[in-house]
Amino acid sequence: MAKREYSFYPGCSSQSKASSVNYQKSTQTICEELDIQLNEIPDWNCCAASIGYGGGGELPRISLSARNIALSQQAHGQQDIVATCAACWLATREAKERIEHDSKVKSGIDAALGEIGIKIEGAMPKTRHMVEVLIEDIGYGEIQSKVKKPLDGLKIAGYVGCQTNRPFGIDGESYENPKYLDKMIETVGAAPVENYEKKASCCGGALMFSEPEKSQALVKDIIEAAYDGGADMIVTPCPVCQMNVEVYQGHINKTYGTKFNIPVVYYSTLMAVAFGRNAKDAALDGQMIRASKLEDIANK
Amino acid sequence: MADMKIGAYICQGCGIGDRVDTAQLASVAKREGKAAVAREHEFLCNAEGVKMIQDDIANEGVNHVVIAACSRRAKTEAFSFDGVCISRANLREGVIWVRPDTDEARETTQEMADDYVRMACAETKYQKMPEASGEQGLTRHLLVVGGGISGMTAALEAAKTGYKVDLVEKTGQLGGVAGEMYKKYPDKAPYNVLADNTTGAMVEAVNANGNITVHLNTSVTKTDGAPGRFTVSLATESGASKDVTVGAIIQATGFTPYDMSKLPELGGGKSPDVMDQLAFEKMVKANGGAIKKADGSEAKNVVFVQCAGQRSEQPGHLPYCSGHCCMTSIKQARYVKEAGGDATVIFDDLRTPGADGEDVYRGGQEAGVTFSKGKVSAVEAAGKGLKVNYNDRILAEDTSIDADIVVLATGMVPNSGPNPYVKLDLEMAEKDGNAELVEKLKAEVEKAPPSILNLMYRQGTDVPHLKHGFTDSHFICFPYETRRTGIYTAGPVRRPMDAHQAIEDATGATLKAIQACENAAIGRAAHPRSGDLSFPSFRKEGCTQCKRCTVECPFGAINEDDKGYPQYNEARCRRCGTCMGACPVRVISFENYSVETVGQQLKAVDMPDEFSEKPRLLVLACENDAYPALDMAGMTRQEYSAYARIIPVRCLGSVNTIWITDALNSGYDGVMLMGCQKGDNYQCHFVKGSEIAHIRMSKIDDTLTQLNLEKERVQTYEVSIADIQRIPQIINDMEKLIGEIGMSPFKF
Amino acid sequence: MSEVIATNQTILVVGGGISGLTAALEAAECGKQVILLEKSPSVGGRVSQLHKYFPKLCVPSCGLEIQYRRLKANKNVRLLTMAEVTQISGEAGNFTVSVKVAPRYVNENCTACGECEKAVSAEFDDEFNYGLKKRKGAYLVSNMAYPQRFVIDPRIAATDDGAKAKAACKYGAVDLEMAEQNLSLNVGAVVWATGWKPYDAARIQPYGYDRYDNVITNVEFERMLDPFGPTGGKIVRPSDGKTPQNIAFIQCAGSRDQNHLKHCSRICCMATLKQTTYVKEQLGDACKSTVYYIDIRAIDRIDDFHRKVKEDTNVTFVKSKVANITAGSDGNVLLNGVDTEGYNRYRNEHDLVVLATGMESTVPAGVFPAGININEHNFIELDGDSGIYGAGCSSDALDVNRAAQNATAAALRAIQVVTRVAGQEG
Amino acid sequence: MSDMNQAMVEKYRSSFLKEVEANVEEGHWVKMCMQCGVCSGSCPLGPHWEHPPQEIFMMIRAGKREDVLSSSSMWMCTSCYNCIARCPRGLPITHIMHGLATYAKRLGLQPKNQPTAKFSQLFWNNLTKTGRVNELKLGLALYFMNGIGPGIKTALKMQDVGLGMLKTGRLNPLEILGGHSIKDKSGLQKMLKKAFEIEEAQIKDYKG
Repeated sequence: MAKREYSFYPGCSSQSKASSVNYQKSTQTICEELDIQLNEIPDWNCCAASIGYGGGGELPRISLSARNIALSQQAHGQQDIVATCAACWLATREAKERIEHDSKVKSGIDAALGEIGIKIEGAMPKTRHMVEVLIEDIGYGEIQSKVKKPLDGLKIAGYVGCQTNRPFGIDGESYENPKYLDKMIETVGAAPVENYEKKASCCGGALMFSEPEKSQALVKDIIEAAYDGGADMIVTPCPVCQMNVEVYQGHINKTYGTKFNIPVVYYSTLMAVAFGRNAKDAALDGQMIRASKLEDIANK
Repeated sequence: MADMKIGAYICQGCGIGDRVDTAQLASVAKREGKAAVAREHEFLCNAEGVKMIQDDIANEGVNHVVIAACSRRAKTEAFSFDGVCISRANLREGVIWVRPDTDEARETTQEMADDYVRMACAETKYQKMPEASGEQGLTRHLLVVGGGISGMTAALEAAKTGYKVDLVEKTGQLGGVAGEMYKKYPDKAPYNVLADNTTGAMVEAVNANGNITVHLNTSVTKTDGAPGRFTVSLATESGASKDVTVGAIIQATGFTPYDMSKLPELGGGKSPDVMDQLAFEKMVKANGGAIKKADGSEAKNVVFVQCAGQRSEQPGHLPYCSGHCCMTSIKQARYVKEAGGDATVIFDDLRTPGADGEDVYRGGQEAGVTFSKGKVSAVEAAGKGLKVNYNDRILAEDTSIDADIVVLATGMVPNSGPNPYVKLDLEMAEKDGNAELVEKLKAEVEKAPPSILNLMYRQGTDVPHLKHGFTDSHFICFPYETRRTGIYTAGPVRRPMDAHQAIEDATGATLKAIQACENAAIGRAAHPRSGDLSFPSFRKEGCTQCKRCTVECPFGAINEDDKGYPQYNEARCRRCGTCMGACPVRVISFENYSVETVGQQLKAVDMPDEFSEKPRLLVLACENDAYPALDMAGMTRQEYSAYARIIPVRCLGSVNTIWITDALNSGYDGVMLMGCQKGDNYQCHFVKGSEIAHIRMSKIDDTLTQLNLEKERVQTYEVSIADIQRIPQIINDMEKLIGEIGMSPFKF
Repeated sequence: MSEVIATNQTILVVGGGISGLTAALEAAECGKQVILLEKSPSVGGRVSQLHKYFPKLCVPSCGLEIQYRRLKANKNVRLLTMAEVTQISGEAGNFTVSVKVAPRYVNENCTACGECEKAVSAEFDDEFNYGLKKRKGAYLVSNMAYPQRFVIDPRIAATDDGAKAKAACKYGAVDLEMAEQNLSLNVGAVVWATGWKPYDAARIQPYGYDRYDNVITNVEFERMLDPFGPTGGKIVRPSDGKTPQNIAFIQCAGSRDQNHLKHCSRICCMATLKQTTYVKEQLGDACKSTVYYIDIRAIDRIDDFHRKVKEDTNVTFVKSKVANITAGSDGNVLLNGVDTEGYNRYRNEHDLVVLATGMESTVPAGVFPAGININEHNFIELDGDSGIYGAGCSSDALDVNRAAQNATAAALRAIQVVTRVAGQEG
Repeated sequence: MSDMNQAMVEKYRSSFLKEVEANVEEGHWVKMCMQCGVCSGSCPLGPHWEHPPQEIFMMIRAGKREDVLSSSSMWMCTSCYNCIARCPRGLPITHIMHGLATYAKRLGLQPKNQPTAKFSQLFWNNLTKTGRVNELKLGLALYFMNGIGPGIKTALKMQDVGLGMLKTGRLNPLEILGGHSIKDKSGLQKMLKKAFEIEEAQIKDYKG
């Protein structure tokens, strides 16, 4: 079947040697398998995420995303804009809606973009998260058909987090108990943790930097609940979640006397392994806490 | 009417045939019940069984039919025969379903069945077909008292249904409070906008309607008669008077705003810029939308104080919620916003219920009205303006807000007439010489408002009150049921309500009024005995003019002539039989329900002797609740004593103490009266029946002591239709009790 | 049944709940011809599933008994059960109504003796008890069912059970050959009174109705109080049958919420106040009730009832919309939120949670002719002489008292239409 | 007191609510709150809020300008969107909180040394410099945002994380020398400058 093409917005953290480069790598891998072509938006800029507001305010913040949208239109016409990072997706989609529904914002944005001689042409393209592409365009069925090495015997906690889930979320999913990660886990042959109470609760987001103690308290609960559910690892669709939940386990152990050491991987990593790709393609080398059980399967 | 010919029809279906000897029942009907015809049938309610009965009616001249089968509540379509008296022996729900299917039980079960056949025969023997009283007449004409939105609605709706209307308004103009409004809420969604006041158009419609005669500056000086034939005297301020004849009456006399001078702490009466909602409405209307202080200057800040003197136990305050005030304040706050000012509503609970309510609340917020949950402690003068001190419930602090105008959302005080029962109670108290009570009631009578309807009723001049001065209403299932048949109240006089609800209420009341006329035309009772054509009559020669019937009738249906004899008014009567129960000389009866129809039933029961160890328990069960509960006890196979003999009565109020005496004299060991809940939350469908019965029975003790029988042998119970398990228990307890205190010696 | 006589002087009342019954009876007792349609096998509707009414705490079957007796006594009303309206066309004074009548598989010979029920074995969720209980495939809806006639569940009609039921009936009342019927009625006016349904609690995700056994709805709680209901009249926790000691009532569960029902359902506050009296009556001081509310909307005279409940020291009121419910220990749940009166955070453990679920209109789409105005809350607007009038909870979120009042008004509006027709036809 | 703050106090003496509606992102929603408190109960950092959102809305209506704008509460928002998802009145609470925070900062009223206030500024500066976030510089800037001393302490504390990231190829020491950037930096900055000007102008010229 024909290649599926999307206008791709990688976001800062997916760049080479950036914090979620492994997400980027494993995503590329599964796109090869699923016949998806991602066309990077030329000269895209940061979306200011959800923390930029303090410095940026409203209009400047929105203008950042507006620029990306305009550039995407220039280069790839009305191709859907796809982001792997929750914050990138959310910021871009929010910007789109604000520009569409708030004439004051719209005129401000037009003026700002005017400064650099670009503009938004007509209707803005849809802005989607990679997960939406996988679920809605590819479908669980086709994903399953690509599975060569089912992840038998693995119990995985599907940690959806906030921004891929609220306020937009994935179509047909509930804010409180989204099931798509669980379905993906099943699709690749592993077992999801049932009723994972913390699946949609917050990891602290950017406040992990400014309010580390408060945020780590949140992460502690998220990890604890995963352990309670008997999870071998946690899977997430969001770079911030991945980073916050994985890399501070040492600190949390110090603070709370816990012995956490649970891998936190991306859905793309899971799929890459299940699709039979090697550890490198699955970017398992990007795990600070090694996902040895996945490595074993990958190296089989 | 031809000679009585009783046909008894015994069903063998539903296991009756297997459980009891129906041939014996047939012979009991013949020998003891004096039935001319007695037939058994294996399936009486099917087409063939019914045809058998119809043939006997047609060919054999059977005119009194005894159906010995299932409960009178079952198979009513099958067992309905025109032009004959019908009585039913409940062999299924009342016998085989409440008794175990065992050999030991067989004998007593048969005895039960035998007795019920005897009883049914005895009952029908004393029944007559109700005949028209000759009182009826069709009057398609209503009187509406009150020319506000409720009254005008009633008039227009009645006219639209082809009725003529006399509309009486005591002031010089129609429109009432609704007419004073600057704007109103729309009748249709979306409700978050304001609409123009359309009362004016309504007034025009009323004036233009050929079926409606408007009487301004007029009051009702006299109302006599009954549904279908009320004669009403109208008098204008100028003294001119006029009589009209109407079939039914709607009282829509509305409300008066609570007197805010009783709220000095909230500035009531202290500053001209503290006003109630109606005054604010008038001010805005007068200024064409501008919000002005008393001194004519523009008001920039208006504060609305909700629940002012309402929802409060404080003496002099209104204990209830007037329901409309939150909506009204939001509307008025929007006037302020539209005029460019600021408005704050300080509330306890914001009560904007229903589909329109929440839209209204949102609409107020969208318009920029500020809402603050708080409790206002004082409104005081501050400089040129006012200061409202309150406790902010959300921020949990005492604070204050400046205002140019403060609007107090005071409640609705119903414009109902005096409550007739205060006077009647006073009568009683004087009779009993209860000085203290007399004083109390006297005071109440004095401060009572002037009469509105001036009813020439033995039981007073106006519609009774239910609570807080609001007029009578059953309140839940039958909101329009008052204790004055053919007189319906509508609008805020019946329950606090806004204009929108008042229109609904008045429309419904209009139907009831029309229905009352149609019923009166054919002598048919209003619910709960709707369709009943029987009505009470009395033997004058026997009457001692004791007035019990005229006083106890829950519906004020009976007047007294100058000699103190009762005067019945069929169309006011609800056929409960309370008068029959009240009569010490037993001269009051219905054709199909009388001292005899019940008395003979209980006497017809075969009374085993004292040593048989087979007591007899008489159960007089209210047909509305206790009896259905007993049926359902059968359906759910709850067992109860084989010694119980159950007779349904129209209402416990219809129970004449003679039945108790007769029962005791003829050897019953226990007598049980089962009626509905009485008191404030009464569930008696005839309002007072159950209560009156309890009072009467409290006096039965003397009779018992005379017969030197134990008091416990006669008991009165409040039961509900849901007491499906409790009632059998009560009966069994009575059997147990008799076992303890022993059999009655009065068995001959 | 196909010989239902109707003319354009007939009033059609759709829905046999308290509103439909009231409208039908009031019209009939004014001498009008009425056809009353009910979708289920018995009339009585939502109120027949209630334990008690507020504020009098009397039992609904008491009023229903009277209504049923009026129905039995009045030959002007023709009752069709298991009948649904599929289409209405025409105009005021002359409507054509298509009606689908589902087979009951039991004819008028039925004596309600119950032999068929004894004979069959298959069981199904009991709709009358919101599926909290099973019933046989041959059944009587309830003790108060009217018509007092059994029903054969279509799912057994073609099975051995069906045959067993037929064999068990001595009176030839079981007729498995019955088929769906389609009627076309010509009527002058329509009163639409199909009432309400409880808002689907599972959609209120933060409260986990679909995840926690001990989170139930207020209508389910009502069924618990019925001695013949799922728990034999006992207030218990679904998870383990234990008696609760600390019940939470959550108001506006699905109402006043743009994510669910935008409107206020009016009755839920009173229903909850009423239900706290059940708790008091059955469990006394052994069980506490906590009411989480935004505004207590006990308007007019029923505010007396509100104040009476407030005096009960076992009942606590918290002004707060509960944020979410999470799992606690041994079947208990944790309610998380903020008491907004002075900002107090809570994380309260309760052993049973009753959601005061909202009132959702059941007015259908695509049935009415043009010109019938259904508002955004899915209630039928009163529209002058449209000839089709919403009654009770088809017109607004109403309590029983207001529903009866409104239905009586709707009956008059219908009467006016057929009276006009009669006038024209002479 | 900043000039702009002074100006705003003058202009909206009568109503803080009006000021918020005029100058705060999505501020016109504030009046729609019905005080149910679901937002306050849904916030992951709720316990750390001096005034939760629903209370802030009430304070705004009550005119408690200083208390609101100088509160650290809004800065506790993690942008989890729970409040937005659950609000029965559909208030965009997250954005209002961001808006209030930004506005407070713009007026110079935000609490001194509010870490999130500082960090979000660092983040902004970082990203607008090159158009893309330089994670290394951002991290270091963060550690040293309270001065050298505490900075070194934090840096040491964060060492393990840094090394971990380094080992797994998720941190690039060379970023210190510049790192990722977009081509049209100057354009980006021009655009942002314009956007700022428009926004400031809107605040100044707003006729309440």
